[in-house]
Amino acid sequence: MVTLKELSTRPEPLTGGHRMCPGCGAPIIVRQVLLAAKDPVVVVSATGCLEVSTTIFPFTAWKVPFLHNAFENSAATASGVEAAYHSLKRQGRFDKNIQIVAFGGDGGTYDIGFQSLSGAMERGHDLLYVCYNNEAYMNTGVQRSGATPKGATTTTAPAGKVSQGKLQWRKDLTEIMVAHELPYVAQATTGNWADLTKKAEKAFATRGPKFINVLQPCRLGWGYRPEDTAVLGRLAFETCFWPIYEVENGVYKVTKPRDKKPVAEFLKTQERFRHLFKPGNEQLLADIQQGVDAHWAKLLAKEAMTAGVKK
Amino acid sequence: MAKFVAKTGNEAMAEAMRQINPDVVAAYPITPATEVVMIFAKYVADGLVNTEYVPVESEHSAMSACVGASAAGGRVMTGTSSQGLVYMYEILPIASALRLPIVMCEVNRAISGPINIHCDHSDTMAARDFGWIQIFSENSQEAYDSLIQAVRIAENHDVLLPTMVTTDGFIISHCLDKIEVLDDKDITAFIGKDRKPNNSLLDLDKPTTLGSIDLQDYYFEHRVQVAEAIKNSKKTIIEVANEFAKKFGRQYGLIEEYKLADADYAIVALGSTCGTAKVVIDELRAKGIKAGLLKIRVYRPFPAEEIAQALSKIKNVAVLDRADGWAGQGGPAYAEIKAALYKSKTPPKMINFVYGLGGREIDKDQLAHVYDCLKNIEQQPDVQYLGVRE
Amino acid sequence: MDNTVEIRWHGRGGQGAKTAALLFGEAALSLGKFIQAFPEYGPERMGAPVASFNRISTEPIRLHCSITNPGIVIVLDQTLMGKVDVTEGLPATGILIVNTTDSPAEVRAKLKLQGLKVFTVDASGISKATIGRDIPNTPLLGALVKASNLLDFASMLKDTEEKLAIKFKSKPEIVKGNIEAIKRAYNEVKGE
Amino acid sequence: MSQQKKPGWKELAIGDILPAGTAEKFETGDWRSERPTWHPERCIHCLFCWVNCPDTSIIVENGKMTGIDMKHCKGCGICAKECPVKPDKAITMGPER
Repeated sequence: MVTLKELSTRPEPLTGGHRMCPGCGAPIIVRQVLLAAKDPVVVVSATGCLEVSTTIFPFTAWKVPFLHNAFENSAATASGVEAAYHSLKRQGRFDKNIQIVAFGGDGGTYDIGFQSLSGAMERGHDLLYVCYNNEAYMNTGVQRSGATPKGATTTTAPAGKVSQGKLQWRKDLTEIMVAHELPYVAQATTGNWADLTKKAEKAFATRGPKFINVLQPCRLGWGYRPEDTAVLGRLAFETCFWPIYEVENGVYKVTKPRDKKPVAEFLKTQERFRHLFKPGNEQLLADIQQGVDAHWAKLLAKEAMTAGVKK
Repeated sequence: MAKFVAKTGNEAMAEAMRQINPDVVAAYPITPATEVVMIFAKYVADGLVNTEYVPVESEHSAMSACVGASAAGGRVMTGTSSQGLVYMYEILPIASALRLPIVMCEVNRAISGPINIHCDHSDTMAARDFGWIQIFSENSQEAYDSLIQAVRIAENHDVLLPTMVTTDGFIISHCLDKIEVLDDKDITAFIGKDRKPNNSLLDLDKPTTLGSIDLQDYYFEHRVQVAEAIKNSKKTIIEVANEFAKKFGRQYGLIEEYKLADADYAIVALGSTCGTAKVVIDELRAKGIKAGLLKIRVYRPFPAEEIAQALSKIKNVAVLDRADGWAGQGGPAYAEIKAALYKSKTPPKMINFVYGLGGREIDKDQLAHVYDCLKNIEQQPDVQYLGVRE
Repeated sequence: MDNTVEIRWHGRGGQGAKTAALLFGEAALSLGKFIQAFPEYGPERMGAPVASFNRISTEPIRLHCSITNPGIVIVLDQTLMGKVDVTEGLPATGILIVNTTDSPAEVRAKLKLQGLKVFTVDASGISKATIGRDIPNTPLLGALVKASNLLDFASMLKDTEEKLAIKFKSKPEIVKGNIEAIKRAYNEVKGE
Repeated sequence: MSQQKKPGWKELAIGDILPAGTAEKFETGDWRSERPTWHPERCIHCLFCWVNCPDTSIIVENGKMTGIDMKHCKGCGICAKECPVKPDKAITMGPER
C-alpha cells in the first residue's frame, strides 16, 4: 500500500489550469487513479466534462500521453492503442511497459459507450477502464442517464407536479462488468483516496481488462457546496447508496460502513433529491431506502457466496 | 519474383494486406468485404504477419480502434462495406482531422434501405466529404496496386490522411481474375518497413495531447489544414503512382483516358463499369463511331482541373453515377464535374445517367445505348435513370 | 471478344458450382489464359438453384457484366433440368454438358433441344467411384476440356495434379482419386 | 493571453495535437471567490489536501506541503474541509480580496 508521501513524489498526471468546476470530483479521481501507476500511463478519454474541460486548445492539462476520439468509443479506442502497443512490443520496436487507462463519464460508459465497453472487455485487452460516474449527462446540462438513481431530478426526467424525477432504478453496470468475468472489477467513491489508489494499484498489477466505477459528486448536477465533494463520496458509502467493493476473479470483497446510515442522510444533502422530502413523497423515499437495502443485502450475499472460491 | 495468379478482388486486397504487414488491423465482418479480413485473420493465425488483429464488436469500434492504434504510431488497416462504412461515418472525419494515415479496403455496396447486398457507390460517395482520400478500382489488379500505393500516400508527411481503396461489390470483390502479385520484398521496399510517425502516444519522452477540443478560435484553422492536405495530396498520389510505374510497370493517375483524345462522344465513369465501357468503345470505334471514356480513379481529392482539361475538347459527355445525389439533380459525380467545368471556355454538352443501384446489371447494350443518346444529346433529359423500370 | 469463351455452371447451393468455376479458371490461368470466374450471389442457402460463370480468353478481359449468352453451359445436377432454363441464352452453336447417366440423345429429347452440341457424363458416378463422394465438379472439368477443346488436356491434368499435391500433401489418395476422376470423365464423356 | 496573435493554420502543428501540460499557462486563479490560507505552523503534512485537490494546486516538495498555487487554485475549499488538524485547521477559507 503506497503512502501519500510516496505518491507525492510521482510525476503529476494532470496540471492545474483546466476548466473543470471548482470542487469537481473528476480530476480528483483522475489524479488518484493515475498516481497509483508505477509504469508510465497512456490515457484515452471519452467526450465529456473531463475531456472538454481539460483540453481546450491550445491548453491541455494532461502531462501524460492523451487521446480523445469521440463520445461512445473510449474503450474501443483504448483497445486500438493496446493492440498497437502489443504489436510494436512484439516486434521489438517499443521496449517499455505502460499502463493504458480509458476514462468515460456515465453517459459514455453506461449508455452510448456501453457496446464499445462490453466489446473491449470481452476481447480481454490489457487496459483499465475508469468510469467517473456522476449519475447524469452533466456536460450537456444534467440529462438523465442509465446511471441516474431513482428519484433524482434531471433536465430530461425532471421532478414536476405529477412526476418525481427519474422513475427507474439505475443500471447496475458494475455487476454487468462482473458478468464479463473480468479479473478485476471495483466500485469506489471520492473522499477515500486510500481505497481508490489501492484499487487502482491492484488493477494495474492485474493483466487483462479491468473496470473501476467511481462515484463522482457533481456540483452542477447534484447541487451542493464545492468543498463537500469528498464528504458526499463518503456519505454515499456510509449510507450504502454507493457500496464500495471489489471483485477479484469473481470473489467479492465488500467494505462495510461502521454504522449503515439511512439513505436520507445522503439524499438530503443535494438539490437533485430535494423534492423527495416534500410531503406526499414519503413512500418514494421509503422505496428508495428499500431498494438500497435490497441491493446491499444482495451484495453481502454475493460476498458470502464467493468467500470460499479460489481467486 | 512477381507472379501471375488467380485472385478475386477480396483475395487481392487481402494479399496486399499480407505484404503490407500492418501493425494493427481492426475490422468487423460485412458482406461483401468480409472475405478480406477473413483471409487476413488466417494470415494472422498462421503467423505470416506481425499484425495484432482486433476482432471488434462493430464497425464503429473498428474505426475507433484504428484511430487509437494509429495514434499510437502503428501502421493500421481495416476493411468494410455499405452499412459498415455508414456505421463508421462518425469516426471517419476524426481520423482525418487527427491526421492518422489509416488505410481501408472498402467494397462498394448499396446502403439500406431496403437492405441490398450488391454493388453501387452510395456508401463510398456518402463518405466523400470526411477528409479521406478515395481511390476507385476497375479490377482486382488495380485494387491490389492501389492498396500498396495507398500506404505510401497516406503516410507521406505532406499528406497524412486516411485513405480508402474501393472495389465494386461482388463484380470485382468476388470475381476471380488474373493478377500480377509482386514480390514481398519489393512491397516492403516500396512502402518502407515501418511507418515513421511525426508523433505517437507511445512517445513517452514527448507526451502529447491528441484530439483536444477546438472552439471558435482554432477549429477553422485545423479544418483548413485538412483541406490543404487533401488538395496537396494530388501531387503525392501522382509521385507515388509514377514511382510504382517505374518499379513495377503499371501506370496510374488521378484519371485515365481511354480513346478520349479524338472522341466525339465520351462517358465518364468510376470502377468496374469502366472495363465494360472500354469493350463497348472498341466495338463502336470498329463501326466508325468516335467513342471515348474518362475514368475517374481518384475521387478524393477531386481531380477537377484534370477532368476539365480532359473533357475540354469533347462535344458530348454522359456522366455515369452509380449513386444518386439525393438533390434532385442527378448523381454526385455529375454535380462535381459540372462544377469543374464551370470556368471552361469550351464546356461539353453534358447529361447524367444514374445507373446500377443495388447491383442492377450494367452491360454492353446499356452502355451502347448511352453513346446512342449522346448522338442526340439535345433531346435527352438532364438526368435519367439507366436500366430502371418505369 | 472473339477470343473469349463464356461458360455458365448450374448447380445447387453447396454442390460446388462456384468451386468448379474457380477451379477451371485457375487451371486455364496456369495454361496461359486470361480468366474470370464469378458466382451469382444472393441470400439463397444450400439446395437452391445457383449459377456461376467463367470467361476464358487469350487476351486481357475487361468486361465486368454478367454472362447472358454463354458458349458453354454445364449442369452439375440433372434434377435442375426442366426446373431451371439451363439453355437460356445458349446459341445454336453452343455446348451443353450434363452430369447424368442419360445419353446425349435422351437429354436432347427430354429438353426438346435443337441445334447445340450435347455432352453427357456420369460425373456423380465417377466421383463416387474415384473420390468416394458425390463431387461432380472435379470430373466435369475433364468433360469440359474434352467438349470444348479450350485447354490442352495433358497440361491441364499435370497442373491440377501439382496443385492438388500441394493442397493435400499428406493425403496422396485424394490427389490420385481426383486425377483419376478427371481422366475418366475426359474419356467417358459422350457428345453428339 | 488574449492580446497575443493566435497562430494561423500554417503555423499550427499538423493535426489537433498539443505538447503536454500547456494548461499550466492558463491561470484559473481568478475564478476564486473564496481564498484558502495555509497556516504552516499547524500543518502536519498529512497531504490530505494535496491528494484531494482537483486543481493540482497544493505544492508539495520532498513529501511536505510548502504552499498553495494561487495561479490555479479555484478556491473550492476541499483542502480546508479535508484538513484533519484540530481544533484549528491548517488551511482556512476566507473571502477573496
